[in-house]
Order: sequence, then structure tokens, then C-alpha cells
Amino acid sequence: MKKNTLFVLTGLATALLLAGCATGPSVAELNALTNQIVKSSFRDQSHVKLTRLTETDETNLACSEADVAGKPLDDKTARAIEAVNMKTIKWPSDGKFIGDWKEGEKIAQSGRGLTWSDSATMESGGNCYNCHQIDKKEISYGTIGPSLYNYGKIRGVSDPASPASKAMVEYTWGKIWNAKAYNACSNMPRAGHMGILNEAQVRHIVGLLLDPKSPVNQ
Amino acid sequence: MQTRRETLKHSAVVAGLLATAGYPGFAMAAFNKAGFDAKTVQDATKAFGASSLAESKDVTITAPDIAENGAVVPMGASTALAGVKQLLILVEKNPSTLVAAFNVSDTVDANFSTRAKMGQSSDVYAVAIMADGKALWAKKEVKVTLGGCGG
Amino acid sequence: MADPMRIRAQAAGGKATVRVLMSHEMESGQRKDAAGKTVPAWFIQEVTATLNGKQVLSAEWGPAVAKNPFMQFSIKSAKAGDKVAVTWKDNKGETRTDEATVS
Amino acid sequence: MKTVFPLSIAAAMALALTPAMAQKTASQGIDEYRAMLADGNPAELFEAKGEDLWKKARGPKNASLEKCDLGKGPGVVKGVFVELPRFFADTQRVQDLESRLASCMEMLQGFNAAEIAKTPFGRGEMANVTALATWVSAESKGLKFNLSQSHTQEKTFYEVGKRLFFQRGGTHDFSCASCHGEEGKRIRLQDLPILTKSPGDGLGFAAWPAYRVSNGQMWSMQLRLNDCYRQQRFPYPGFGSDATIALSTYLGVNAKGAASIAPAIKR
Repeated sequence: MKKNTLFVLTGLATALLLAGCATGPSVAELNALTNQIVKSSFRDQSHVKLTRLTETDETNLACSEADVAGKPLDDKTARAIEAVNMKTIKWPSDGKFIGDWKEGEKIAQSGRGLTWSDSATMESGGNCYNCHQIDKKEISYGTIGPSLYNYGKIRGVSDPASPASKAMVEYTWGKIWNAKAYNACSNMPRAGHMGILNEAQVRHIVGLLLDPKSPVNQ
Repeated sequence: MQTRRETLKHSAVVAGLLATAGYPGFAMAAFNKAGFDAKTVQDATKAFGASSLAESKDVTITAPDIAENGAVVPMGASTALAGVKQLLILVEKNPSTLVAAFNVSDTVDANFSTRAKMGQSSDVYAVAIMADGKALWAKKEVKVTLGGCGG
Repeated sequence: MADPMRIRAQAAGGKATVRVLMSHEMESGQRKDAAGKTVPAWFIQEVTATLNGKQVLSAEWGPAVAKNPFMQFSIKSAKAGDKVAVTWKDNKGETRTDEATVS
Repeated sequence: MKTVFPLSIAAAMALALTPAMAQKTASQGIDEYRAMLADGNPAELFEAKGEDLWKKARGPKNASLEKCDLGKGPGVVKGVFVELPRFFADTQRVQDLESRLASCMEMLQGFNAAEIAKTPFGRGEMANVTALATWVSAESKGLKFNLSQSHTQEKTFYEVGKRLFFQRGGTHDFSCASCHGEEGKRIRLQDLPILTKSPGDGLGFAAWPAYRVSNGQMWSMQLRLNDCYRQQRFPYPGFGSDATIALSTYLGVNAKGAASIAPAIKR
């Protein structure tokens, strides 16, 4: 294995050396080399397949490229990516947006699932507390995302079933289902779209955030 | 007060039981099995021969307010009182409360530190077993937080 | 064979502070392995220390002492050049002794 | 370990600026906890083991590693850690500390480096590589990172590493930058070092190998990266693979000027 990798690399590096001369390899050459190195360096482990990297979608490819270049996507590309992602959102099949906030809290606490050391069949957690403050009682929360404490209260959702709350309820569902529908290169995973959480789990999370009885809104 | 002979006898019996349960046999007769099996601070101190248990400002427990991980929690016990025989470190909510027992001699300070495992947030105790059979304690609450992405 | 301990003994103010790190699993007996079987308890049960060959400390430990244990204590009237030795013995009967010089 | 104290004081001061009261108390508590652990880092046990392994005649060739060239000539250990990964002429590739140690074990002692690379972390000769890396890193404690970028392959690896750092993928769309692209962020209560530039002395690349108190294991940089990738929901990166070394090159070059505290103690 290692020997092969070595040959691939030295072969390519030599080619790059000859082609690049004083200026070094071009961006396209470096991108190609990176792809080749990814293929030779990573392997399937348990249920986690190499295709998770080799079949990355256009959204991730465009955002990664923008990150490397150090400048955000232009408006047009960003809106196009958001539109593509918006189409993937599956709205609740029974029209019910608000689940059990107690279940939602459990899902928000769990960061398990979909790694090569997790069982392939387990229900994944939402990883929410890794990045967000949610229930104020939990002091172990991350700060990569904004605080979600008082999420519904701040947004004036006193009755999630009321017509006045409709837009906010739908946005919350959509954001959890596919965050990239609202912000092309958001750091937030696309929980519903990528199959991290199922419909019932998303419903519970929306409940945690918007149910006036949830500790989030106290 | 439990005599050393009784402790020996007790340990031997327990070791026998454990051996049949598939545990490795206990080679050391001096090991205070009853103390380390105790589920409460009171039972653990009793196993060290203490007849009474009282809070004391002269006993100090050192531990952090919050432990980032329950697998390793630094804690220490100390006292300046004369006549201290043993210093115990205990975690109230662990499956067995006693963590460690240090025998005080003329040649060491009555001040010991180690690191304990904690299954959950709990009060932790330092108990000084005195020569007159009294046990004096100090306690402190340690919160164990969830860390890491897996939480 | 168990790996060696790290013993640091430093003299100050007429006594020596001794810090010891031991290499040991300290298996609690509460943990289950991948197959769901309880991993049997395996832990250091007895720790003793000597100063120039004379015992100064003995301690009993349970399985709640953390893995790769740390212990700190102070020996009265110890000075630079004195020898501090620490011995541990676990519940499987395995034992290890290491020595350090007070600095 | 003395260097740790000023660092934790600095961290406490930085955290004292956080507005939320509960948060401040928690962070200060955690800081106190970390300071208590810093004195008596079990990494020292692995350091001692590593030093012993370096000097002992072992392997099919019954030789020690004392002639191993880690970049500053055969047998030189002090200062090599803060200059790795680098290009090695004898293997014609950029290598990090661990893959280089495996090469030395093959060339000098007759072990099979490819076999070592396949061994799980914490087992057999892989555990020995980790112990060796722990000791070698300790011999550069306090020195500042200063990786070479003079060889073309070193420059290429930096560029590839940068692309890997920003590569979004897996089920969660995570890249290294999702967590390490901005300053002052944390996951749960863990502070996250920014890795697109030097995060400062003893942080990020300058803190591994480290002893992990959560599982009582000694973690090398290869294992640190491996577990980052696991939690990113990425597939498995091979030990010493070009991807891990390119990424290390990117992190190491960015860490320029940061003083190493390795081996550190971590959650």
C-alpha cells in the first residue's frame, strides 16, 4: 500500500516539477494532485466509504474552493447553490412541525452516529450542543454557531400553530433540514438532506426550539 | 472497633467469594475489602474502625469545582491535627465510595494527593481517621461535565 | 512486565515532596468490552514508599484511582541525596519497585 | 511542565472577558482543573519508554535507533520535532516524525514499515512509534516551530495540505476549517485553536503528542488527525499517508514561531 502511494506521488511530483519550472504547479495541477492523494490516502472503514469524499456534491466543492481562495462565493453562485438546496427540503409529511421538546433535547445532546466507530444502524444525534447554546441549564456548549437560547421567544413565537408563526416555523424546519438553502456555505450540516436526522427527529428539534413550554423559551 | 485480625478474616472470606465469581484472588490480606466495597461514606469509615463521624474545619479536601472529564479528577486530603492515623479520599456517588486510604506515619505529612475516577457529579470527601476512633470529614462538590464532540 | 514509574523527589524547607506517576490500567471492573462482557477489575491495591530503605508510607487503593496513577506526598526531614523508593502491588499480585534520588 | 502555568493563566485571563457569568465560572473551573493536572503529566511515562526504545538494540537487525536521521543528521534529536514534516533525500519524500521513525525502524532495525503502518494505534510496534515520538517531541520542548519550505515537494505538500484543510465532505459537510477556521471558538467546553495561522505557543500543532485523560492514552499527531477525520465523518486516513503528511505540513508551516509544549496533557 505505502509503496504504491509513494510511487504515485513521486511520479506526479516529478511531473509537476518539470511542468511547473520556476512558478511551481498551477492551481489546477494542485487540485488534481490533492484529489489523487485523497484517493490513495483514505480508505473504507466499516460502513464509512471513500465515496463520502470522492462523490462530494457541487455545494461542498464550490465552498471548499472559495475557502482555499480565501474569498467568499460571488452572489450569483451563492444564490444558485441556495436554490438547489432549497429544492431538497422535505416538509413534514403530516403537516406537523412541532415535536416533543424532551426528545429534541436528547437528540441535541447526542453527537453520536455516522463515524466509522459508530454502529451503521444506530439513530444519529444532532450534534447541536457541540456548536450552540440551547437550554441554559447545559453549561457544556460550543460557540461555533449562535446561541439558540430563547430562540422562539426572541422571534415572537408564542403559539407555533398560529398563522403569525407560520413563516418562522417553516424557516426553522428548513434550516435544520438543509442549512445551505439559506446560507450557501454555512458551517452547519444538512441534517435532513444528508440523512443525519429523520423526519421525526427534525420535528423534535423544531419542538425544542419553538415550543413555548420548552426550556429554551423560558 | 474492628481489629486487624477481624479484617484479615473478613478479607479472606471476601477473596474466596470473589474468586468463585471469577475475580482474581486477593493476594494481600491487609487490603481493607470491606472499606473498598462500601457504598456510603459512613460504611467505608466504619470499615476503618471509626466509631463516630463528624464534620471538621481542620480537615481539608482539595479538588476542582469542575472536572472536564470524570476519568481523571485530581483530589487531595490533608489535616494538621495531631493523632491522625489515616486519611481517606472518597467520592460519594461512585459505585464504591472509597478511592484511597493513606496511612499517616511520623515521617510523612498528613497531606496526600492522587487522581480519581468519577462516574458523575458528586460530593467528594476527605476523612481523617483519628487514633481515638473518631472520623472527621470535609467535603466539596465536584461537577463532572460532558466534553468532546461525542457527548 | 510493567513499565517503570516516574518518581520525582525534591527537597525544600527541610522536607521532600515526592511525585509519582505509575503505569497501570486501573481497570475499574465496571466497564464492558465490545462484546458486552464485564472487564474484570485490575488495579493497584497497595502502595508503599521508603526513605533510605526505611518504610515511610503505606496506602491502600481501590479501582477508582485513575488510570496511570499519580500520587503526591511529603517526607519529613529528607534531604538531597536521600533515596526514595516506591513499590506498588496490584490485585493480580504483580508488583513493581522504582527508586529516585532526592534533588 | 512549568511552561503550562503561564499559559493557563493567560487562558484564564482571556476567558475572564467572556460576558456570560455562568460561562465564565465554568471556564475558570475547567482552567483550575487543567492546572491541577499539568503537574504530573502521565506523558512522562511514555517519554521514558520512548527514550529507552531509542537506545535499545531491537528488531531483526538487533540495532538501536541512535543513528536515525530525523532531519538534522544521524542521531540528532534535539530540535528536530519543530522542523517536521520535511523532505528526506533517502526516501525521496516529505515525512512527518512518525513516518520517519517507522522508516528508521525499517532501515536500521529491520522492521517492516508498511506492517507498522497497518498496526492499530496503541498496539505492538505502533505503540512504540508513539512512545518514540513522545520522547523526540519532548526533546524540543520550548523551541519554536520553523518548518522548511525550500524543497519543491515541501511547497507542494503545503499547498495540498491547505486544500485538504478546507475540504468539505462526508455526511456532515465538515472540513478542518469548520472547527479550526476562526479564532475564539469552542466545541462544547473545548477551546478550538485556529489553524490557518499560528494559534500561539503550545496550541494546536505545538501541543501534540499529548496524553488524553479521557481514555488514558498517549496520542500522537497521526492519531490526533485520524480522530479528527473520524469525527468529521470522513473515511479512514492511512497512517503516514500523503494526506496526513500534507495536512501536517500545512499546520506545521502555519505554526511558525509557536513554542512547542509537547508532550502536553489534554482532556
